[in-house]
Amino acid sequence: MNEIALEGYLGIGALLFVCGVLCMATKRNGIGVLMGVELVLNGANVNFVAFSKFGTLGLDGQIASMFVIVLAAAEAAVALAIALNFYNNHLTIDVDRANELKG
Amino acid sequence: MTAAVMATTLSEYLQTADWAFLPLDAVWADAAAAVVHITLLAIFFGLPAFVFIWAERKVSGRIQDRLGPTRVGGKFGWLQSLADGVKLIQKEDLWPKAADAMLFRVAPYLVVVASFAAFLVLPFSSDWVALALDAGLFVALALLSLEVLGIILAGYSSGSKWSLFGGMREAAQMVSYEVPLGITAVIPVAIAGTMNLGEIGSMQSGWFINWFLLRDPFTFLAFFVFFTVTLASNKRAPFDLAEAESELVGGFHTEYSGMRWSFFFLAEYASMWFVSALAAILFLGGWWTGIGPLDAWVAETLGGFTANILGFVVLVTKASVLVVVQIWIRWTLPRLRIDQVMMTCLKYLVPISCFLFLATVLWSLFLPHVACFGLAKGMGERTAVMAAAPRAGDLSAVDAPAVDSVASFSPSGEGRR
Amino acid sequence: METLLFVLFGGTAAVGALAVVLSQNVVRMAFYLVISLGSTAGLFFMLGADFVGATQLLIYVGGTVVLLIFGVMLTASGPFITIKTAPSQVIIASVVGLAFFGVLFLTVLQVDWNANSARLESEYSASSLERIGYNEANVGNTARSLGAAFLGARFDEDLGRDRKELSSGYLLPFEIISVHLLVVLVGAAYLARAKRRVTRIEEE
Amino acid sequence: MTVQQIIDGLINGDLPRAIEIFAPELILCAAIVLLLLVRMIFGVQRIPACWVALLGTLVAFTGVFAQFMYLKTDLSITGVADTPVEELAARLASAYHLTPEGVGSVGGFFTDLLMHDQFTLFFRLGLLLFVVLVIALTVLTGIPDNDDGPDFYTLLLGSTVGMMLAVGANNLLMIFLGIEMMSVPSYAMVGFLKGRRQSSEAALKYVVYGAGAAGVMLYGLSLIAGILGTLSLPELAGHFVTVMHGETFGPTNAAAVTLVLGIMMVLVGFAFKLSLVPFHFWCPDAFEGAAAEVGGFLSVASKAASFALLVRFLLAFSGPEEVLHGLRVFLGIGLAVIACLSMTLGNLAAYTQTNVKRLLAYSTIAHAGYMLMAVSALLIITDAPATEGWTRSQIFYQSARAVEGLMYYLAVYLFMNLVAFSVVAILRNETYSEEIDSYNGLVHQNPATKLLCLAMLMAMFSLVGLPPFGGFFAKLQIFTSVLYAADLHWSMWVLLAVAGANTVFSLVYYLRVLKAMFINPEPEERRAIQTPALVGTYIALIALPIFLLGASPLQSDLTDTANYVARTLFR
Repeated sequence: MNEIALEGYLGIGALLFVCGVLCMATKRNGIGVLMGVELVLNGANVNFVAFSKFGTLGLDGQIASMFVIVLAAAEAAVALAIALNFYNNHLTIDVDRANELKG
Repeated sequence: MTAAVMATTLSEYLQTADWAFLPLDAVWADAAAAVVHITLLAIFFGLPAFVFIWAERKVSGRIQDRLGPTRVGGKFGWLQSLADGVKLIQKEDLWPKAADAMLFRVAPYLVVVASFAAFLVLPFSSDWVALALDAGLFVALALLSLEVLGIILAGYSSGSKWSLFGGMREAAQMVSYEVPLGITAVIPVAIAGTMNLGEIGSMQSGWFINWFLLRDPFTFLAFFVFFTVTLASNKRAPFDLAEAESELVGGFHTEYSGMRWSFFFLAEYASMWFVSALAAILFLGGWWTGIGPLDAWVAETLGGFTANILGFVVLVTKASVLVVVQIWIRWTLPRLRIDQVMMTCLKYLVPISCFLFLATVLWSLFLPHVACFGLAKGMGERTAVMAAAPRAGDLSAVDAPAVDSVASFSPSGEGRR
Repeated sequence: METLLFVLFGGTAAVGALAVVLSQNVVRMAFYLVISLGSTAGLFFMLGADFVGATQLLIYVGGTVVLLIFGVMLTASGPFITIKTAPSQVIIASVVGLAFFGVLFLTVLQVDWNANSARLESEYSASSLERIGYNEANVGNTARSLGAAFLGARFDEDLGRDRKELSSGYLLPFEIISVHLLVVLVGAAYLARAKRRVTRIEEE
Repeated sequence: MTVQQIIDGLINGDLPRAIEIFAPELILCAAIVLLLLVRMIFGVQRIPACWVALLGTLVAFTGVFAQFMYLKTDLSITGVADTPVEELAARLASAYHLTPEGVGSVGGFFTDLLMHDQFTLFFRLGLLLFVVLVIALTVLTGIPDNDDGPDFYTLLLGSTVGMMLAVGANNLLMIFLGIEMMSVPSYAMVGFLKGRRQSSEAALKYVVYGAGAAGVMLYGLSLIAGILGTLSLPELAGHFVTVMHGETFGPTNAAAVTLVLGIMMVLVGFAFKLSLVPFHFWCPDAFEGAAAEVGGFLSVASKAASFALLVRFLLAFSGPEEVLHGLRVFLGIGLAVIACLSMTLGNLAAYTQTNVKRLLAYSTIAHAGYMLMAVSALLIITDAPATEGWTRSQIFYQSARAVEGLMYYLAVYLFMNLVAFSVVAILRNETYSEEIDSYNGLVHQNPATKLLCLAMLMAMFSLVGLPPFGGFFAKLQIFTSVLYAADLHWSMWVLLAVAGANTVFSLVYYLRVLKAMFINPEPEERRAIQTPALVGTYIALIALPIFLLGASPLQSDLTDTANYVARTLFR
């Protein structure tokens, strides 16, 4: 039954994480960056659930991933509201055009 | 979980039975069982659409005092859907220049897959279910909620403002109506103490007074709220703002034609039937006839298999009646305005369903034995079942008084018996 | 069969994630994200976490991503906004990303996870596989255990064990997150709602 | 255990105690709900939101104060109150029904998700005091107007609840939850002036980077949780020793490397919250775009909470084993490098700023660097092996001193940064500008404005670290700790040298602001500035502690309290 060991899932998790980080780094659209964040959180979730099955983490891992999903939804809501507000003021959500503040 | 996907029983049978090619290897048996189940489900997914599209035309004809389809397939025109299907398959599959071709083509499949996948967890009779999950109801709602993505993408990728408006309206509507849908669906769950649809259905066996519909006044109301909400979440009239012809041409499917267009309808009718079946299981006694002795007699004299077939027929009948009611409502009530649709949900249905949920929970907490008719079955019994037959490896280490204490902790205390 | 399903779900998740990075169109990115997150839900089902998988579908795919697509639609200036990335940036990003992934992947692979959990188990607890669910082991029905854990009672950890202290139940986060959601809702509603007429006149 | 025992333990044992300890947070939650409901209840609609928020925080503050004094004065044991303060505390304790089994007993609550001890209480107390002061400031400056008030205070209190959870976190999940609960409302607060382009830009940058950092942190947490097989902080060290199985800590051991990778990812999240280099770039933008009140809140409260959380997280890896020592030294040196970078970059970048809020933002970065020194020294000192020639009691004493230094610094920092940001907020209302040039010659204006200038002088001198202000003693204490740590590891000498040089550098740019206020001539066309007397009084009140904490008996009081709290951490 357990032909696929923990490593496989961790690999997927790592790939999702790296894709998310790359997405955050390369996308200039604010919402594109947020999608990268979702990927990163998802990578972490895969890890948590995989550890909960194969490791000693037990149900804690699943619970952690549930909370992460809910927190990510909350974060996305605020981020989206901020992005909309930014769009209303600037008529773009290109992060690079956010250059009035010097950074 | 994966074991359940592969329909354990059939696969086991194929591995042990002894005729023709049998017994099969485990892998092949699993695969064969999966194929059989998928085929069955696919048939059952297509059939409602086939029947109800015809039924819709006939019913609407009757309501509007005309005949409806009569030509194809004898007096009643019952082959009309088939003729439609053939016509649609023959049509050219085209998409507008302005469309995002890839998304445009994928979107209908997304909708169909979402509503098809939901059938995985729907029990058609006791134990006749592809996937007997503890979180069955939750999974069903989750899968149904995916439909909205297909619709939103369809609306967006068409490159037409009618489609875009239709898609956005639809998305806003479906996402908002998910809230009261979830809350009213939780009401039977709170009574039954499980989200397993099979177990919820089994608890309503016996006479029809055991149905959750008749359990207490609040569940009675909850059924109607649930039914209303399912109308809206399936974008049925009077909530069909997403495809309001007078304003939006065809809404999100304005630009679709041929088979892709028909996929949306396939999915719509299938999920209409699905939510009706869900309503039947949650509130209307599922696959039980409502006449306790009859069910028992069938099971005893004719065997479990016949009983299951009877259950299947009963469930299909109940769900189909509900679908006909949906059609009836569509041709009776005028369409709402979009702001009225949203207001109905957020200002009325959400508070009402919250109130009903609270009231039901309080009722089963303080009046566990009282129902409208006779004794209520409910959480107490559920807890007792759980305590009496716990998983072997899990509670085996527990001494008997502990198991008893689960029951005594339940509000009704019924489990002590 | 399990391997097949893993390749199917895992592969789709990975390809979806890659497509999110490579895609230039925001709505397509959202679509690939849906594919990736949905397949991850499939992985969760495979891992026996059916409730988490369903939550992922309902909240993440059906809620959060819909929200994101809404955001794209509301902020799109043209019909299909595409983002152009300079080729040099792509090359740099892919090299850095590959290196990063390599390091992460190799480190994670180098760990002898079996020995690791064997040590922990011998020291601290029994296998976690046995603990999940009231029903048959392979069905992965976690809803009840999760529900009990959210109410603070860890039947899966404590039942039949010889312990004095309760294992950590998650009543507090379960309840306090509702306050968080309320606060966030208020904040998001404040930011997203149209400016009141009074302030607009003041500004102009 | 049987089912009955579990349920009994929960309902009769854990929950009542947890609710007793958690009451202040619950009061804040109730205040949040009340804020939203007040608008709907007939008859009280006219009550401004700020009073509801102020009342809620004050009640919560007295609650935590009672809890703190209850533990500190051993009221649970002796029941005797000597001084008036203790008398008050005893009254409050009985009003809040504090019991020896509840607040009186130190330890985890909510089934060990949160930790109840003097350290948590100290930070909860400081946070609530600060929030009370911030709300008072917003009442005076009127930044959320009457219509937006409920929204603003909801976000403020929501963020505060998150911080109070974070300082008590005893579980990896609670760390993430706390960080998220304190950050997400603060993203919205930064963008609160939603009509202003700068504000929305600041919020977008803050949320994008913040969400990214939180994601990376979560991935790190998942690695830690996976390799150690637990989420509970107190178990981490023991599990790590088990996992290492007698092997040495080093780059060849895969488990150790994975753990370090995880910890480093978590530290990325912390570095973001603490605006440490190289994760500082959001800080000047966010502070410049946000209202000064929000900037003040973020610069103090979220930093204090993050530092408390950081200390708790890193102390989870303390223990006498060689493996843990190796890990701690590695992390200590890493943090020292980050501290050096933060101080230097913060101070250098502050030179060229013309906007006061940006200047203060860079000063915040530099100060985070100073405070990180204490954490770095703490890691080097804690549980150092006996071979280094220190006795156990010496190590214990010096570890406590390092934490004490951090706490003292944060307490002083609370006042000096609040004063600086308040002055900026008030002058913005008067001059409509936040540029340094607009402060020219302010000292010649009306008495209240003179008071503002004086308060700014105290705050700035204290930020530099000049005697006799509180900032001097705070810095002194941290430098002393690093000096002791240098005994154990040579890298601390470098840290000390960099920090010393930075202190001298920083004098210049703080003086630029003061020079504008006191020495530069007043521009001729400026209209007279009429700072209200009430505002002047408020500023004087919050500026006073900067002086008192430096040159009065209060200084030793605070030191003693901080020392007492720090010692309880190392029992």
